[in-house]
Amino acid sequence: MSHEAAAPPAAPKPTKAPALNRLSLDLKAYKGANSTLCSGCGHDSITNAIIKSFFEYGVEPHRVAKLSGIGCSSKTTAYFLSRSHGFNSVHGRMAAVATGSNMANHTLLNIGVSGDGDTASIGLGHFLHMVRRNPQLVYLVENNGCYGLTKGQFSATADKGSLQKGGAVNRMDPIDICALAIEMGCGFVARSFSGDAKQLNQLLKAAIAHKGTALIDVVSPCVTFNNHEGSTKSYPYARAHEELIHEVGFVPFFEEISVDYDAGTTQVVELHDHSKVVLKKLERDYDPTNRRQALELLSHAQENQLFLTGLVYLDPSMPSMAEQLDLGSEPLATLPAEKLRPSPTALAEIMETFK
Amino acid sequence: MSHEAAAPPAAPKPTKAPALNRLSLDLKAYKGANSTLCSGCGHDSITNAIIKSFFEYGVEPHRVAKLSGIGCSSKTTAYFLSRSHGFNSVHGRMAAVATGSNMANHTLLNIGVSGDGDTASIGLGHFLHMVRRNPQLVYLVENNGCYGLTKGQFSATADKGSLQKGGAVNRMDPIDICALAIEMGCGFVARSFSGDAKQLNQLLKAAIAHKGTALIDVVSPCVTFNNHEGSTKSYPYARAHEELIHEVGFVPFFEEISVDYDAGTTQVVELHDHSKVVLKKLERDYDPTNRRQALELLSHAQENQLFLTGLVYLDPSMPSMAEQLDLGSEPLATLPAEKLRPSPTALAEIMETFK
Amino acid sequence: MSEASPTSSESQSANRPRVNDVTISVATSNGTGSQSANLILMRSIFNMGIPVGAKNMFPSNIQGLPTWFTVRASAAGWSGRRRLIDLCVAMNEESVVDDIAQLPPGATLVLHKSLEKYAQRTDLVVHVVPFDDLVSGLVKEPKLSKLVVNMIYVGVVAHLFAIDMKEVERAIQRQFSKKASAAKINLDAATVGHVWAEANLPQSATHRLERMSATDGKIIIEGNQATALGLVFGGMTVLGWYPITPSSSVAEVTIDYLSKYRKDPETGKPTYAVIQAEDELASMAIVVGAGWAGARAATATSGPGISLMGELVGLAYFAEIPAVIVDVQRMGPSTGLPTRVSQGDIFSAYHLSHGDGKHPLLLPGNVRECFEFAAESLDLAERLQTVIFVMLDLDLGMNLWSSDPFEPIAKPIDRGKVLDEAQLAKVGSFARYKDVDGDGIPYRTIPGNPHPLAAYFTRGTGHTEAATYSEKAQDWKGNLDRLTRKFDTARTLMPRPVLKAATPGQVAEIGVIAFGSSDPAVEESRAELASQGMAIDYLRLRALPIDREVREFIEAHRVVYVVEQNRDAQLASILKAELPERATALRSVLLYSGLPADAQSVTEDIVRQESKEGRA
Amino acid sequence: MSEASPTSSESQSANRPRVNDVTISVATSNGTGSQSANLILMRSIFNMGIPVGAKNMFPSNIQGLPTWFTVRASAAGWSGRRRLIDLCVAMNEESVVDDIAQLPPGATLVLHKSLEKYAQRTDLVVHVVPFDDLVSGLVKEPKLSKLVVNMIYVGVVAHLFAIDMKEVERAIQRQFSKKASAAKINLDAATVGHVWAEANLPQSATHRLERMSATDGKIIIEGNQATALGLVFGGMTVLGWYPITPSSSVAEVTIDYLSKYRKDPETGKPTYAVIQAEDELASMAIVVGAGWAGARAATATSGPGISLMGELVGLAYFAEIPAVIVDVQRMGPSTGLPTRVSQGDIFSAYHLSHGDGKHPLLLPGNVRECFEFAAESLDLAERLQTVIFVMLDLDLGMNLWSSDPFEPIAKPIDRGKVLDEAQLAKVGSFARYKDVDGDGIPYRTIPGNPHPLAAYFTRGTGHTEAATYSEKAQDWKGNLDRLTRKFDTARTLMPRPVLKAATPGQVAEIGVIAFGSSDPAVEESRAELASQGMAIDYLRLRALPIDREVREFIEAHRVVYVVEQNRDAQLASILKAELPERATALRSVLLYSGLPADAQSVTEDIVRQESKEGRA
Ligand SMILES: Cc1ncc(C[n+]2csc(CCOP(=O)(O)OP(=O)(O)O)c2C)c(N)n1
Ligand SMILES: Cc1ncc(C[n+]2csc(CCOP(=O)(O)OP(=O)(O)O)c2C)c(N)n1
Ligand code: SF4
Ligand code: SF4
Ligand SMILES: [Mg+2]
Ligand SMILES: [Mg+2]
Repeated sequence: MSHEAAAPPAAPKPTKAPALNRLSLDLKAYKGANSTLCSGCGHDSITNAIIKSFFEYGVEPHRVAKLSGIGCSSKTTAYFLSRSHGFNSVHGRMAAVATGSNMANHTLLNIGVSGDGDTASIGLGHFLHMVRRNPQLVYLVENNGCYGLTKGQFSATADKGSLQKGGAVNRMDPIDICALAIEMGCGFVARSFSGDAKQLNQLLKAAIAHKGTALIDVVSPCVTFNNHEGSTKSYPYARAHEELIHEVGFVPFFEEISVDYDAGTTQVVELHDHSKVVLKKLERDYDPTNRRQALELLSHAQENQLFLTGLVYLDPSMPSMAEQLDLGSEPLATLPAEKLRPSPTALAEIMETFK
Repeated sequence: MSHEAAAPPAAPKPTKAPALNRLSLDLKAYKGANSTLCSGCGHDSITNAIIKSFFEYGVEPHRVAKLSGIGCSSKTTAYFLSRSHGFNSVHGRMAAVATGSNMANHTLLNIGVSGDGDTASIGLGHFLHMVRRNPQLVYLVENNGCYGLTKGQFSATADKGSLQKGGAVNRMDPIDICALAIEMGCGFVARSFSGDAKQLNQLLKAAIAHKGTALIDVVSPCVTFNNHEGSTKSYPYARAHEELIHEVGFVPFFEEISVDYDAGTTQVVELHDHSKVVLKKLERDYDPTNRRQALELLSHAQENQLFLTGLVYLDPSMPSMAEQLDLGSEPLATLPAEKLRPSPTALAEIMETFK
Repeated sequence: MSEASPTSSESQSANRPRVNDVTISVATSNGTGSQSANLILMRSIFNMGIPVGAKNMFPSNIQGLPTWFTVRASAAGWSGRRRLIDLCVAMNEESVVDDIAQLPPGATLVLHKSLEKYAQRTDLVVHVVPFDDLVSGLVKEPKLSKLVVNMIYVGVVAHLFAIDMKEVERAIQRQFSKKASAAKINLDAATVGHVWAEANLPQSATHRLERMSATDGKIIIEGNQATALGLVFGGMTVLGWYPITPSSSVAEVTIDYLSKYRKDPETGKPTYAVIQAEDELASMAIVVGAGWAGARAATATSGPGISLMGELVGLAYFAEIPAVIVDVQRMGPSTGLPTRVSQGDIFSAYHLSHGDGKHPLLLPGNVRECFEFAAESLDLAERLQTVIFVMLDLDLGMNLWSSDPFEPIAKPIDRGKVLDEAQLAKVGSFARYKDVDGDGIPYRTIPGNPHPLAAYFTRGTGHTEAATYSEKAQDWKGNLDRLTRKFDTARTLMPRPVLKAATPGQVAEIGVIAFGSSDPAVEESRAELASQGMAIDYLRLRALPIDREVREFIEAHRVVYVVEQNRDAQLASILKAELPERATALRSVLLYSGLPADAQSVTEDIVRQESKEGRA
Repeated sequence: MSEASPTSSESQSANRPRVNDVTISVATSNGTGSQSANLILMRSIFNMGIPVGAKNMFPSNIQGLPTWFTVRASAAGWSGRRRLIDLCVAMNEESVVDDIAQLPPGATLVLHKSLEKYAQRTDLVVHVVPFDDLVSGLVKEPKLSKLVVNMIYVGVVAHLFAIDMKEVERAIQRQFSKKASAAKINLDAATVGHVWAEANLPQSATHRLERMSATDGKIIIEGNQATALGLVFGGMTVLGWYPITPSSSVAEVTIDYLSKYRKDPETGKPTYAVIQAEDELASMAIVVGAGWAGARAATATSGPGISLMGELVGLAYFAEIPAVIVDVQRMGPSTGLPTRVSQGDIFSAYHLSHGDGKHPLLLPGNVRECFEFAAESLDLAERLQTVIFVMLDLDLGMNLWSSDPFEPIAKPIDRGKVLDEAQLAKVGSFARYKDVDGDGIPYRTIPGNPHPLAAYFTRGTGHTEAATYSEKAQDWKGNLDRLTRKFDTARTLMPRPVLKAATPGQVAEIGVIAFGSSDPAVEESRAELASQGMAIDYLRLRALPIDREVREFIEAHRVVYVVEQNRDAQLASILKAELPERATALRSVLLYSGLPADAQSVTEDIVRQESKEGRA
């Protein structure tokens, strides 16, 4: 099934977005600096999707921390949410930097933007270990199958047989970031396409509402180095091959759902903030809360070089890192200094044990 | 099914090992320096299994390169095959070091010994990327669920709920090295137990015969720091819980098989050097050449905390790294210097293009 | 174990036994449980009021290789390593030949009976002890007797040097306070040794221990433990770490004390978060992420970890993120000797990362400073918005040192130039990298600050004062020059060096500069040299970058010996580059055998170099 | 783009146009295809036989940010950056204000018509060109016209300076040799520009280009390309790499030439293996593994990669494994300015890794040396069994330089002290880390050697001469001292410095030391200073560690200016530490704005420092 044929997501009904969100902020409050990416770059579409989703969900900008590694994709954190603190760190380490940021202040929502090189090559180990820890983080991989910023070398997500601009053939199987994330226990795993603004929007809002780490692997064409014939991460290829697993809808906690869904065709999963993910069946019967099914879907897709998008796996119950660390409501970053130093009596008590 | 109940592997018939192997070398020729590990350490049993397997297979010691990272496990490369070059490198990078060694000389058989910390923590990214490249390498993880050499901290393979010696509880799910290796396309994936000398011996010989990377994840108790009650990587726990997937037998290419196997109960897979892996069914119907089944088996085991051992996955056909690099028969390391410098004419020709 | 060939022992010179001045070495193999016997031996002497220190020289494996524990009792309070051993307890066949060979003439050898055949030297006082027989009278179980046998030599040594068995008993009770049965069997073993020795051996004719009161109220502690306490009392909130010898116990002890003393009294929730990371890249990334987000974050590691942290340290330098790295140095390069002593990371820490950049180092010289500097490092990191290294080494970090108990930290916690919402509203403008105060240190805001001006974008690439992207030459240079100014500010904020004149109020011709665990050896060496008529002023460096005092000290002396425990004269190189006018006055005394610094090596090298000049 | 405020241009001084001495800057935005127009402009001048060099100042993104290309034609052969621009083609609104502001009075400005409003200065010769109109007469398709518009300014500039259009055509044909249609449209565009300019603009009154024959037989090449050729002809067999600006093209060009020129003629199989690794840790690990197993292995990277390679470089140093690292330096610390020029990794490369250790650096100063030193590095790595750094920078590596064609390498490939089976049988013994020859360099065997004595065990931990594990003090120290000896041997094997006396046979009072891409600026500065009556001797350093010549040079001069492109005076610090007696004679000239070195900055700084001393 091609993407063009897909009906818009079922719920909420697509209405014209209001000019102000529930915080009375306008869309502009969610924008950032001008992009310096190539015009047409998939990453810019994702930036727009982020702006829209955070606006619609009504996230307070100052409660967001934007984190990234290095790459064209990683630059984009400067292009949205200019009223949020941002940290464009070093190549491949964002997952661990975000972990630290979340330890310091677990009340912030981290949004991490990375590339396929940043995540699946140099950063693979950190990414997987971060997933195990489950910090509060929307983790986006802007996946173009190549290293954009260093001019188009193959990355580890390049499909087998895919051609480089110069003609070189990729001989290795791609790394499936989603499959690895599920293997490592990630509770929210999705795949999307930068050209599919609607799906991305719903997925992003669901990711914002998710407790713990939410991974979205977004195929995002590099128009300059990987948009030619023979590339499987080009716009034409992705457009022609995108196949929806289901239609993804999202109902935020602050909106009432009045209609009842047909349990036969629609699956509703409630997230920890009482937002709801609404999945409407298309061709296949797929339950994204079933880990085994999710892994099978991905290996089926990999074996048959299918480009399936949607919410691959969802388990809203995984304890977040902050829960595992038993952190209180006040973030460590702003605890008053008095609370950080044990008393002189405590020191004296300890000194006794060394006598 | 407990391990004690298992019958010895079906083929070849267990006979007393001859004093000299097919190269007329005795077992001593495969030994190394004295171990400096704690007495009773699982790693020493694996060392013995390696000595025996290389002896029985009749590998020429000088055609072996021994590689390791850092850890108690990584030290063991000094304790076997003293007539092979060995390289105890740095923590977590052995996979990449072995890749380089194999590029320089793809005619050597690499044996890499690592620990669960070395492979699944610091080395995870390199390990996974090495697997994708498929160098000629028997890769052993001596998995004790802890960092032995630094005195017993949990590693990333420690089971959830497992207790540290001091009483701390591990709260994270373990990383399943075998599952990740299959996910990354490894063609030979096995799990074993240092206390199961027979199975390990057969698996090791099959690994030697395998073209490309052969991973064996061996549970190997740390008697000093992780052999207490509450540990799931202790001898008592492993002995009580080991469950064989099948009986693994190995028939080297230089031995004739005279008997016919019953196809209903035995599966025979031929390796690229015409050695054969002979798998005898026990309770379950399991085909290790089926990738999907293999992944399912592992996730089933993980979910139910089962300790299943045997050959989890086998695909003898994967092109090795040397094949992908199209290397000739003479290793790069010893190519005559004349072959390494293009002619002055070639230089002149190139210079013309810059004029 | 020692680099020295035997020379005649000083202990020979007197006829009557020397009082409270003895060095005992116990040679066993590791993992055999000798550690608690050794601690009890040390503690017994301490309990008698005699200053005592211990050094554990252990191999880089877990069980079965030679290990040495030396206990030095010194009425004068010298706590550095001594090269010459007065009494050796030789329990280990693997090392016994060397152990005996390097004893000075006249030394005492307590020998396990099974090793009797090695006792060929006639210039030693040799006591062969039937340890196996003695232990078999006590316990039958082989594993237990292996442990308990070590207590027997404690009893033997107690007899030889007249250690009060009451104090041995107290030390045993303390050691096994939670296990009465273990206390009993160990006390029995010590007593068996003591009784046997009383019956069979004369007391030492050369050495004797007598009660004094120099240890009243003192504590015995390892530098890593002290550092951990410093982090806990310094208000560290985030720890990211990865195990590595010899730094692991910094993190492990920190975690212990955090869980006991750092719960919020109101909520009962921890005021900290700790993660054991997957590697040092991640532990540093966690620290950088946490520091950026407003935590007081630290990590502890050793050389290989330092190497791995380079890129992230450069990021923190340039993006100006507070971070603390405790580096418990071990012997490098490469994996090197993980359980040996070195000050080999001075260079790599000071200059860590590619491109231009320098980082302040704290150089504690004793356990009290480990505590104080670890706490101080968190303040300095936030005040300077940069990476602060706390440089220990294995000797300081993992050996036992006696000290006065640590005083509560008087100075309130300093979070540096942070603008919260109210302050930002007051000042009304904010540019993250602007040098408002002329000290090179800009202001920062912490993520989550709701003020509309608060947010800024942090990057490792070139940026303007307002934290926007820039590749302009003047922005780049301006920023780098401000960082130089900030480093100059750091000079004034670091702990001052400690100056000790040979003659108070006077300036000697010769100076010595040292730091860290070299201090006891240098102090003892100064005393040795003074007794040879060579007066030496001493500047103990406690931090880099250097400030005025160091310059003045070097200017004031004809020659200054820089004592450091590395091959490449790392500190001396830094000093020469910073003080070219005095570069020729700087001489190096380099110790890099992996053993803790000892006075004699320092003395000999200074004497050699001075006599070359025809001065000594 | 430039740090200078405008001062009166030299080009004003004469009445007749200066011949063959002009600097042109083209300001566009990147990704707009101006690159080929710029190359054609440069090549046209080159084709006229005039020495010419080009510098590309591009941003660290792929498309849309300001970028500058400067072409300098110089009959005298000066190829360094010039601070003052004679002609600026301003095509980019984003940078036009700065572009105009920094032009010296009298300079010529070719301005895109849409930017006309910015032309407020009256002291410039301003030519407004209707580029859009001109291009629309040629092509309609907007994407194509965007590309082709740039060729129009080539035609305009050709007219202004009397560049022969025949040579422009030749350059176009060369550039588009594979695409006749592209050649045609570009030629058309250049012609349109030329014709329009002929009709509407006077030729330049200040500058003019005239045919000469100084470029006959020369090549134009980038340093990275030259380095790649050096690796290919140096017999590299294994390349492990990870993309990073500005080093990526070293690997990419190497791969191209390997595939063309490094097939075994007998078997048709490659005599090399290349892997694009997952990161720099892996690329260095691959190099170390390959070097250990007998390959001639190399990697190429830039600062952040150097930081990540620290631990493995320490391993290679200590385990004595040959390895080559090409470091195309960029501006650090941190991510810094990836597309700007710096020599900021001298320190980090020289001392890379924790613990003691130093590594030889090769410092090519021109493209020919890039070729030769890259080849030589592989020999040195095997001869010395250590890591050799080849230090380039973005200016040398990615800009275009004219050079004589490279000569074939005469010296046969040197694999160093390797014992094969037969040699081992002959010598009859083998101890991996024994200093047999007294030069500190031990012998090694390569895995796979079947001789029973061949195998040894490599470790990063302490070891004996026989490569067995050891924690003994004397083994450790002995080994480290041998490594020092080996480093002293390295001093004698590295390329010698190049000495240029101000007056041959005489020693001037002032010396200058520089290296790498600073060379053209320093040479030009010497000429400038000589014309002001200041004679300066020049030592161009081509490697570290230093040897005798450097010491002697520094000893021979009253004062020596060390020119380097970093903030921390990295080379000067190394020299001061190595030569304390002359530490005060060393002065620093530091360039760290990210722009390529220019003569004027050097001249001004030397004049300033000398006049401070009251000497100038
Ligand atoms: C340590 C380090 N190595 C290499 C680089 C060079 N580098 C910058 S971005 C990048 C890859 C970017 O690829 P990806 O993450 O897929 O992002 P994209 O540009 O494709 O969006 C690399 C290798 C770097 N900045 N740091
Ligand atoms: C870069 C670095 N970090 C940390 C260490 C310290 N270290 C040595 S071994 C080890 C872990 C070993 O665990 P594992 O690989 O499971 O081996 P085991 O000892 O359990 O066999 C660590 C963390 C090191 N040597 N190098
Ligand atoms: S190079 Fe590719 S990934 Fe980078 S900005 Fe351009 S189109 Fe996007
Ligand atoms: S510490 Fe554990 S892993 Fe290490 S040698 Fe001892 S038993 Fe084995
Ligand atoms: Mg990418
Ligand atoms: Mg382990």
